[in-house]
Amino acid sequence: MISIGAMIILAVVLALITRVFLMKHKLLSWVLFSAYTAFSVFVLLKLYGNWNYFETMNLSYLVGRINMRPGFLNKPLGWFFSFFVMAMSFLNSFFSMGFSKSSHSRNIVPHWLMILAASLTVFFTKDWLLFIIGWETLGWASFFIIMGGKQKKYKDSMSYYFFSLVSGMLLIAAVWMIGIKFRTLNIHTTTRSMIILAKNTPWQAFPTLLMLTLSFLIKSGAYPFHIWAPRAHKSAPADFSPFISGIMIKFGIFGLLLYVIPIVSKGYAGYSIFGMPVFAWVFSWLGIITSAIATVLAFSENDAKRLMAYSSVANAGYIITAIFLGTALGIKGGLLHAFNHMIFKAVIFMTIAAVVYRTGETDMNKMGGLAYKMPITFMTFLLGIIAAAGIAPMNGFVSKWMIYQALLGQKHYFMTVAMFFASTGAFLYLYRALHAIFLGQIREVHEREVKEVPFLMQIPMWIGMILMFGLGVFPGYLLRPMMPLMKTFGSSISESLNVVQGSVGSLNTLFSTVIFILGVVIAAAIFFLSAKTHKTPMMDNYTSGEDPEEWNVTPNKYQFSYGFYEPITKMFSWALKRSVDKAYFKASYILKIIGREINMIFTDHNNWGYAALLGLLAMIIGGLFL
Amino acid sequence: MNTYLTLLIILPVFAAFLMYFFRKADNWVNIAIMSFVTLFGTVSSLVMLFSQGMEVVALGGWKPPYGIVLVGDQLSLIFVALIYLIAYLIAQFGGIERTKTNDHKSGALFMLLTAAAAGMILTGDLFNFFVFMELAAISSYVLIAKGGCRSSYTGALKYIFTGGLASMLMLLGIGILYNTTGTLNIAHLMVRIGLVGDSLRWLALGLVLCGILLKMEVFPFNLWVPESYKGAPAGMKIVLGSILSTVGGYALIRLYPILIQNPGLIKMLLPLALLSLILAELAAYREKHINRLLGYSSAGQMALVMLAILFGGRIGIYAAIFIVIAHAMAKAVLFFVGAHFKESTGSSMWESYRGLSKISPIGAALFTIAALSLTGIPGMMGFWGKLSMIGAGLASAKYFSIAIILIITIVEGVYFLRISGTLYQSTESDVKAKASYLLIPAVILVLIIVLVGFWPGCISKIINGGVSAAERSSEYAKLVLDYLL
Amino acid sequence: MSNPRISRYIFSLILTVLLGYAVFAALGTQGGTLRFGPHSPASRISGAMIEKNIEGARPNLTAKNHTGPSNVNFAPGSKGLENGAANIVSSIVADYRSFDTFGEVLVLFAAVTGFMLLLPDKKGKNKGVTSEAPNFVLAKAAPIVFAFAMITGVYISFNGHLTPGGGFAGGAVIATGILILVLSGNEFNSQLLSLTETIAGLLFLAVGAAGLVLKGNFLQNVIPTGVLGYIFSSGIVLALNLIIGLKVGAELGSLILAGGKKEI
Amino acid sequence: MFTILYTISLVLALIGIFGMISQKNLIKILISLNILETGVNLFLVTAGWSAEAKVPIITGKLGLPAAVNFVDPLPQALVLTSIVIGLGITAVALALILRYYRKTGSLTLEPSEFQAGGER
Repeated sequence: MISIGAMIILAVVLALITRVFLMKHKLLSWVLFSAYTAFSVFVLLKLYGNWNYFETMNLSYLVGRINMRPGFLNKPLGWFFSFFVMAMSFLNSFFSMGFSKSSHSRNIVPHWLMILAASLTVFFTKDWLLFIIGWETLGWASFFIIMGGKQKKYKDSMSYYFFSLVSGMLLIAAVWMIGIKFRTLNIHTTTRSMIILAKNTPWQAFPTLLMLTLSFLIKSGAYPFHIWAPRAHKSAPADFSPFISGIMIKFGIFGLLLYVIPIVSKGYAGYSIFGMPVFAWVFSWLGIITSAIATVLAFSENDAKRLMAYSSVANAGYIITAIFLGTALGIKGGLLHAFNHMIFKAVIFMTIAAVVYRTGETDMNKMGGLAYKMPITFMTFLLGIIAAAGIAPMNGFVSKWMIYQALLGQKHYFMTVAMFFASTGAFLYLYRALHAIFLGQIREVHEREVKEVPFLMQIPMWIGMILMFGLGVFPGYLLRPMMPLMKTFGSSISESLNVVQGSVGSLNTLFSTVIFILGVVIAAAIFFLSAKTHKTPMMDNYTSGEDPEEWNVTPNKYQFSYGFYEPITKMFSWALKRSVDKAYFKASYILKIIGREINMIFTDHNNWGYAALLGLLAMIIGGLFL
Repeated sequence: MNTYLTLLIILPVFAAFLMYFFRKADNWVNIAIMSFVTLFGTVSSLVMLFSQGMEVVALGGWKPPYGIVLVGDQLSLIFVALIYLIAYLIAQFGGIERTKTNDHKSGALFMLLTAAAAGMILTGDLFNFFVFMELAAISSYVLIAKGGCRSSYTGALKYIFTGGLASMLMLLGIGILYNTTGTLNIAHLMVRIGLVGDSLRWLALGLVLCGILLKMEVFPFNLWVPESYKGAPAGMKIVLGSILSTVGGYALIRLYPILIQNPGLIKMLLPLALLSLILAELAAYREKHINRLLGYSSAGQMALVMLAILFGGRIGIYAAIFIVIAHAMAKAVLFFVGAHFKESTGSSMWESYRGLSKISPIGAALFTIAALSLTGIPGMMGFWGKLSMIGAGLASAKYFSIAIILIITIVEGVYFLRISGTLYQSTESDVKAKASYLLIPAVILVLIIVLVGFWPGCISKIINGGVSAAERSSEYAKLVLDYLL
Repeated sequence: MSNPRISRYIFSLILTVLLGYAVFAALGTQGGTLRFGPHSPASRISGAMIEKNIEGARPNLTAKNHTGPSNVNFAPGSKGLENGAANIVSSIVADYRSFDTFGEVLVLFAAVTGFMLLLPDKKGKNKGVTSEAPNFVLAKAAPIVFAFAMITGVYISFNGHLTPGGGFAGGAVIATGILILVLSGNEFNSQLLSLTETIAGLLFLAVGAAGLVLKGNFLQNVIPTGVLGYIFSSGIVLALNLIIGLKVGAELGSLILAGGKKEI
Repeated sequence: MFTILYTISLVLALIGIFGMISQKNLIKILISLNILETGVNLFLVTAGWSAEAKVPIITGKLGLPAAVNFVDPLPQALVLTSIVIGLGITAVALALILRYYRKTGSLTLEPSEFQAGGER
């Protein structure tokens, strides 16, 4: 039997080997990475169904009086997340093998392996201590990948590391509150104790739960903390972005599902509102707000990776809303959406990476018309955004449908409306990205140089397409294995392959797919039967008779989607003006000013006596008279 | 064993006198003497640490309350082993400037400094502590000024005046304590401290603390820190950061049983430590000069130690010891690597270290690991200290302090990783790595840091022994005073 | 207040007054006298030292007052005392708390070494500090005074355990002789002084090590204590006083020589 | 009498402290430090003093003295040590001040022109 601890240690050892010995052999290290992830997937598949398998490491940690032996426990929740981590990394490794150009950073593989080790630790750990260790390791390992040795990316990676540290500190504080209260750091036993505590004295449980929730929300990029997401995605190496967006954002969701949601949904007896505890209600709304704001921000975004990052934040918002509803359907919808999002967002980012690989650009205004040159990539991207927008035959549709059902089932109409808004917005900006990158006029440079990516890089795209479509038509293939997982959240419905049960009604995905395909066929018929298209030169359209030269627009600069959603951006300018980013920048600026003022205390060489005497006086007089 | 405990102080002194006879010999003779002595100290203190519980040496054969005693319990031996290890690395790997003239003199001073640090830790007598503190202070004034630039003198002068003021106040405090309790022995003092009236005890302990807080670089007494760290020669920086502040931390832990009886004093020390933490780390956040930055960071770390002690309880002391050890090791690594960078690039501003990871990959990796350890990131030694400390704070319901500590940890993490990030940026430069031998001690220390980081069990037993020795004051007093009966 | 200098003074004054107030308030008064007024040494550890009965004395650790048994006859002429020095301060300095003295000697050693290290390293001659050449009488009389100073210094060191004085006082007198010599334009071999200093330091260590080897404790007395009041009476105290006298004289002398160097 | 002695020594110490923090001239600060030191030493010696007690030297005239008959000798021994330490500090400080004066031509601690982290 292969143990989880051995897998973690193997990852760390491989990380060291690749970091020290294989810095110059990128391909070899990617092959090692691929082999490791394949092996892990294999081991995890063997572990499926073997719930409550546990192992204890032969080390003992003594923290204060709490003496513990760290160990791992196989639970459905951790299994699913780690399976997806490993599987997506495995898919990604093919992509990266093709992607590793000479300018490509050499630091990725060792740090990525560290991330894998850390995520296995987080997903399988039995106690909070290892959870913290894994959680904080994620932070610095990703910092080095995102920075990738580039000076201009350093600020963005620093913002990621900052939020990661904040999350880690909140986690440590919360874990100690748990440890002190229950005299143990075991996650599963403290969950039970915490449920009882939350039932009896909700105010005692409140600070701990709040800190944990904030810590996890920061990792998911929820609203006031969302600013790291676009910056980190933008700066990360193009083949690491799928991982950040697909997997890293989900770590917070995992944490919420592991600890917060069971407590909140099962027994939080604080004040309740609309049939929900206020705690859960507030964070459900936070999810909605997150997705709405991310949608608005995505409208005015010109960078493909930043736009997709906002889309990821918005999706994290849906998931947060759904799981905080606390109903079995909500959690199921949230989880399904999390897994679906892992697939389709990873695929979308891979296509963007493919575009970056060929053009070296992420600015959408400098692209266009690439569909003719990169048809496979285009197809993948198209299916990806259909899934992301939640349209029928793809997998995103099913999970979004379940979330709506869960919302309506609880009669949260306002939330449903707000979510509809965000979802519609998602369709708009995703369509714009499709158009700006792949449709319209191709630039002359691209006309000459761009071609389809190599086959190695197409493999994950093909698999992704199959998965998106397959899981869209037969969601049961994912929902059926998830049954033991859902059982832990109190739902024991047995799933069928193509019928999904909601609160208001049920959905036959096969039926809707057939309808959709019919619609496509009809549309294609209309398209081919109607008037033929004809090609126009680039400067001939869109300008409505105006002279583009007047605006300093040349064919090279011109792009159809430039300022596309100007009205919508203007409409929401009041929201954008009070952006949180500015508050963060202001805070960092103030911190710098304070730092300089404090430096002045130390550089004035004549006040040491005052200071020492004041300190002495503070001690003595304070001690005497207070 | 008795002999070895005494030799820990005597042998460096002997070496210091011996160096006069080798003043015309090659420099390596001095280095050989220093490294032999310090290595001997490291090994023998480690052997003593692992072999037995407690050892008391009555110097001159006079029984504890009357004569001066050296106390080698688990707590003091940990610290002696630590400072000897670092002193060995400094002596062996060229921390002391090798090129200047009068080398045997600075070697002698370094040996005296080592003896003084060991004496401060081992002694069980308050006035003897003061004498060794002054010995350490005078040696360090001179060694700081040996840096030879303007800030060396400025730093040394600020240090000498602040130190002079603080030590005289400490002497006043010792006088008051002797006046009222009639004893100078720390163990005896623990027994008799109750004889002193409340207000007088506050006054006396406050005055004594002045000297200790100066060594610990706590805020109102640490205005000399940045200039001294900046101006001191490479080896002396490590002494300041890793040896002297460590000794200050030890002294506070040793006096904890006396301090804990004064709730008022603790109440006043907590804001002081918090203020010190905030000021030091925010000043470091802004700092561009690497050595001044590390100096600020030392001040911040020692404020953390003080906070951990003030949180109290078993776990608080445990955290304090852990942080002191982790800080001493990591800071020594940072200074060794910093000296290596300085030699390579000729600059001390960290912004000019861009892309050094290409030239000196090991140096950059060591720097990063030590910086992460200071921040308290898992996998390194500092993590366990910070973790325990937060536990101690929450256990004693000091929520505000914990919030400040967590926020400041984030600041600390950001400015340390900023430097590491700068090291890992790629750039074109024609810099060559020089003085790479400075990385050997750093590698040794980093191996310890990482080993303990992944397996804290290997030293937590020893540290727990130290915690017991520090916490159970009555037992300490009984053991010391009854030792020779 | 506009003048920064005056405001500095006022601020300093306020701080000092506050500190003074705090100190006096903490000391407190009881009927006109400070709270910890005259204490008899009997309640302190020095009581046992005066009675020179350390081994027999057993302090009552918790009681406020304790008095050791005074069953030892310590009038002049008594024998077999644990420490036979008549001057109790000397016996404390050089025996009971000799480790403090050890540290103190090291402090002086460190200070002198540092002083020499920090002074500009110019090759000046030890030609005195005045620019004028000293006259004949001064130049020739100074060595004679120096000889007397040496004798006085050694005497003071030698009798440290019987009369007021001791190694430090004696050393200071010796250094005064050197100062006179240097002021009057005579030369003095600074290398000799450094050598003396080092050898005296090593001797101190040797005395301590003898105790360590023979009796098991560093600086323990290995010499018979003799009869109270006689010159060879106090064992280690006499030896240490002599060594300290030598060392302090040499150290202060080096300090004077180094400081008096004519700097170019 | 005790009150007077204690007061005088403490006031002396306070004068030293006042001088140390109010003066900018390095030599003056050093002198103030020495005043502070003297005050503290006086305080220590006073701690063992008693009007009735004798000098702590056993001479023939004393007969059989009890411990109470002597002034406390321990503080005197401590002060002896502390005086020597003060001497050491003064010597080192003077050498340092001399060095500083040679380097900067000034006897006060002022920040140099490029300061606040800008200096190499």
